Amino acid sequence: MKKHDVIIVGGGLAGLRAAWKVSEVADTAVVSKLHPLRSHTGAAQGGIAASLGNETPDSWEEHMFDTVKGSDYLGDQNAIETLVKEAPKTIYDLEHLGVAFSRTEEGKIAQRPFGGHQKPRSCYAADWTGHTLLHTVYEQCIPKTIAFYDEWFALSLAVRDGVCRGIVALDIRTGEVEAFHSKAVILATGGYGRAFKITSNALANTGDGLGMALRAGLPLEDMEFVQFHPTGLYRQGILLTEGARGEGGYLVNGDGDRFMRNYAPEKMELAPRDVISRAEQTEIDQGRGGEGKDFVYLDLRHLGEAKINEKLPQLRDLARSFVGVDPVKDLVPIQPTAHYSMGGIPTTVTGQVISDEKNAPVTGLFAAGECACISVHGANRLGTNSLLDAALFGHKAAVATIEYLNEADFHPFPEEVMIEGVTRVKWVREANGRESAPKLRHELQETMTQKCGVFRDREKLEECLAKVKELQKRFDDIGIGDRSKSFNTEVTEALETQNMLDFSEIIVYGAMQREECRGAHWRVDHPGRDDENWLKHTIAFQKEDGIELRYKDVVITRYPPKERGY
Amino acid sequence: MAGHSGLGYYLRRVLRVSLETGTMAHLLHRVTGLLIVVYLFLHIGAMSYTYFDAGSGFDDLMATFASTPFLIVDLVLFAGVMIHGLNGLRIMLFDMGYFSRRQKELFWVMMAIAATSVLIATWLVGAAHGWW
Amino acid sequence: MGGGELQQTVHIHASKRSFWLWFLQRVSSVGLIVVLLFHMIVLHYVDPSAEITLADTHVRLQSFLFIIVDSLLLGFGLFHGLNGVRNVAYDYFPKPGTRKAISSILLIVGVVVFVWGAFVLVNLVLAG
Amino acid sequence: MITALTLQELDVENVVLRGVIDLVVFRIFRFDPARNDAPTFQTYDLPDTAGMTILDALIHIKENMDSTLSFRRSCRSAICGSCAICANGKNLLACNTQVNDLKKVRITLEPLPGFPMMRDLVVDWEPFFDQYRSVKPYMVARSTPPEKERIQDQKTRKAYDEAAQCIMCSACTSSCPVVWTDGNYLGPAALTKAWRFVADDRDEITRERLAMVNNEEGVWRCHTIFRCTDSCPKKIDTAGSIESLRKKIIWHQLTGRI
Repeated sequence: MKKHDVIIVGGGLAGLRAAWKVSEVADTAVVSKLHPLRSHTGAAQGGIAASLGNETPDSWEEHMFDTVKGSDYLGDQNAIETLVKEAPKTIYDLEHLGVAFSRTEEGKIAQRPFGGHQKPRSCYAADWTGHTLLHTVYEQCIPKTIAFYDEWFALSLAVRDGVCRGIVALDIRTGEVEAFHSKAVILATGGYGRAFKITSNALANTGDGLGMALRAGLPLEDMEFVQFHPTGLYRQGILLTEGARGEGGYLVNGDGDRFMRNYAPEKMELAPRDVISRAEQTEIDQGRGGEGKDFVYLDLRHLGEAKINEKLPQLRDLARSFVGVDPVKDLVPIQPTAHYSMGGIPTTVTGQVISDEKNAPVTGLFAAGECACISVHGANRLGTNSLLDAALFGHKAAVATIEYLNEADFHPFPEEVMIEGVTRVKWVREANGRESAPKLRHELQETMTQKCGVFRDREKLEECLAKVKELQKRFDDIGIGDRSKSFNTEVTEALETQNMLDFSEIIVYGAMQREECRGAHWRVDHPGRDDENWLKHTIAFQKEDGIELRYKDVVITRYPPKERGY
Repeated sequence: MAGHSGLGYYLRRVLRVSLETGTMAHLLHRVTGLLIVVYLFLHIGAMSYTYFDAGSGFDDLMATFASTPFLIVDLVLFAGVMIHGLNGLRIMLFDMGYFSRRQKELFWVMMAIAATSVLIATWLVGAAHGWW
Repeated sequence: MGGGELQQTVHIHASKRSFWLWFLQRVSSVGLIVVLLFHMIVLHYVDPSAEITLADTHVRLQSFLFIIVDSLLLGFGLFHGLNGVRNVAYDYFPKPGTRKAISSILLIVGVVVFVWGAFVLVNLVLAG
Repeated sequence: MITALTLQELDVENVVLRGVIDLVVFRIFRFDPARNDAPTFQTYDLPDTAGMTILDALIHIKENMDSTLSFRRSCRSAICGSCAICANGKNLLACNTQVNDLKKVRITLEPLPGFPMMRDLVVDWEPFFDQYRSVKPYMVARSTPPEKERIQDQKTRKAYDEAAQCIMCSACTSSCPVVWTDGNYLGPAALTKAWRFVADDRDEITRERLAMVNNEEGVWRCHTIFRCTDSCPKKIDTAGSIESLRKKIIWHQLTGRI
């Protein structure tokens, strides 16, 4: 058994920011199934938001309003206020750590426009902002005394009597399962885009933290809100930054029209992501896609080669190597791609995980980043707010943890969690049923994209739910070919599939119950937002006899809901 | 299959990629350098002859060196010196911050110069010794 | 606990010697280009058909310029060549002990051959 | 049309095809430490590789032909650095290399050379990250920062722009012939990282950084072979970074200034 004061699960921006802070006072360990530098934070391209006002005057109130409006009024305004007020300080802290921000002519941090933000407030480093943030924060963790458990797959949370006592994890390199005993655990396991077929997410983004939370009997919040990013590379889903539109790129359909003028005449290509994704999907569904197929185009040709090379070098590379088109002279085929999970493990503004709709805390358990639902993004996240969320609330979770450590002690580690973990891994490694785990995963992804995607209705969602349940059953009969203990990725992929099957049911079930259109959740059969009945958060529990949904009020302080037009 | 390290592993791997321009330049530089060192020692050895035999021995030796087989060896040596020297110049240009993005082109430019000078030298030597 | 970069022990073994050796390798290479060109032009190119004789050599070495050029050639050549051998050998023999042995042997060879070469040169000059 | 049979008859290692490639034979390095066997090569034939990246091919093989094949991958968009491997002797990212772009009907995939083997295409990166950690790969600024951001002009920002884009995939270090025989050599990735901080005027320990790489296993061990620059998937001139460091050190050694 390993023993550390604090275990952080996940080595992305949120996890590393937490580790960096917590390690000042406590014996800290980071457990991550990837080497931290391989985390998906690195793929974030466009920027990180803060009302620095380096380009035009800006204020946190405006940032707050944009975020609240972007969230379709589902975001908790106390949390959003914290987010936007502390954003500038967070950016400055990151700059002081060495982040390679692009600069204005006076040498300040450069900022550019982004969808849904009325002011240019995206601080960026060309189109590799996430990469420099991830590397800088990881590097600043090196001189600290942090134990890194790279390539350890976290299996379960040891929660007993409302107290978290550590985790159980699998060493991918050796195949051994070990218990990690701790006073506190911070979950920062990232998102779950991999539940969808077309996704911008890494192959590793399988929502393992959500699976862990569910198995520990904890609920998940607002899982039906999945953001589809408008500019995913055709068929691959790979992200092309929204910065492309921030720099002035156009969206055109198969007929060559800038179709956004029919959907968001004012903001055009800089409307929020949900609005644009639906516009694209509508164009495609009505037969105006490129070549009559399921994609539209991103047009950057008018920006010129110099600007593309300077501001969007990575985008150019991606388009060239993955679909063989050069944005300097060609149109880039794009389609909506599952991008961000607004929902997740419910937490308070400090990052404290809560176990029900009445905010009952789970002692010693914290969460931050995409796996958490604070909820600052509500029903739809604005671009550049996610890096901010991860950096800021990773830090805040650490502060809350430090405070908790003052009076915390090690609670006995529940042996049964360890035994269950060992049994589960052994079962998977020795499984010799007839089903193939990759095939189940593909079926899940196909179903989720087809039936729980940009446009939803009851019929499709019911079919989807039935399919997910069928897949869950079939998982019990999987067969594994690789019996080796050393770097057995077939086993870890099967474990990931299991996690995805678990939380996908909650996404679909939550979407089925929420009969309205709000942000990223769009019910064709229930047009319009319904504040009267649905201005509330979904809190979903996985119980023996199925899913139980409860609801929680949205915190509204400054900006009462009103119609959302762009 | 042998291990993933060691000199044998190195040789197999480096020979496999030896046709890549940068690697070729590196290996040529090494091989020519070592050849020239060997020659340097032979040269010093030959000059020592003047101490041991102050008579006509040295002149006889020099006359031997002027025979065709030795002249061919001389030309090979000259080629080695040109390759080593010009590639050395190429490396120093990198050291000064030039052409590191054009290293391949630069290598072939240098080799073209080396080849030309070897051809001229061959022609001159041949003409002087009545080869043509 | 507390972090701080002081706790990390990074070995800073800046080695001025490796810098100077590298630098002198470049300097000697430039030197070699100059003196070698001179050496070869005078001996072989001015008259490619001329045969080198002891008498000529004696005459040649009465000139101070030739004494300088030939001694520089000896010094630069030995340094550049043997340091080059050292560079090559270091790549393939990473063990510190082996490297030390290689360095020492090369140094001794270099000094001995230089002394011997200088002795021969002086002898030639005096004999002339 | 080339079929598996004609391929075997021809037994060609490197046939360059100008037309459509109908079948690609993947020779993949296999090794499982648990089985205590010597490494072997296993071949897999893929009939249609149009539009497929090497990573797609690996995933296809794992999901449909041989589930025991192990390799690292994550972002599949050339930013995480997980899937660096050696294909036909060249280091590259599996995720952003189209199979057909290699223009070979036989593709040999091996783990990155120069590092200890772990399993199949997976190498042990610990030695690589040790070298990285040894150059203090983090900005050190002991002076109190201003309330807002530090001001940095665009020219300085540009000086380390390339080096800061390194994704630590290790393709460069693993491709260096010096690294293959001298495991102590810092290698291009660590040296490029050192340059990234030397070129950044916000960092305050430039002298110390120069000292860290000014030794036998630092910048002077580089022979400008350029395999590192050639293999960088982010097109960083790593060899150029080492040269830039050298220039700084020479200047510092000769004048005492930085």
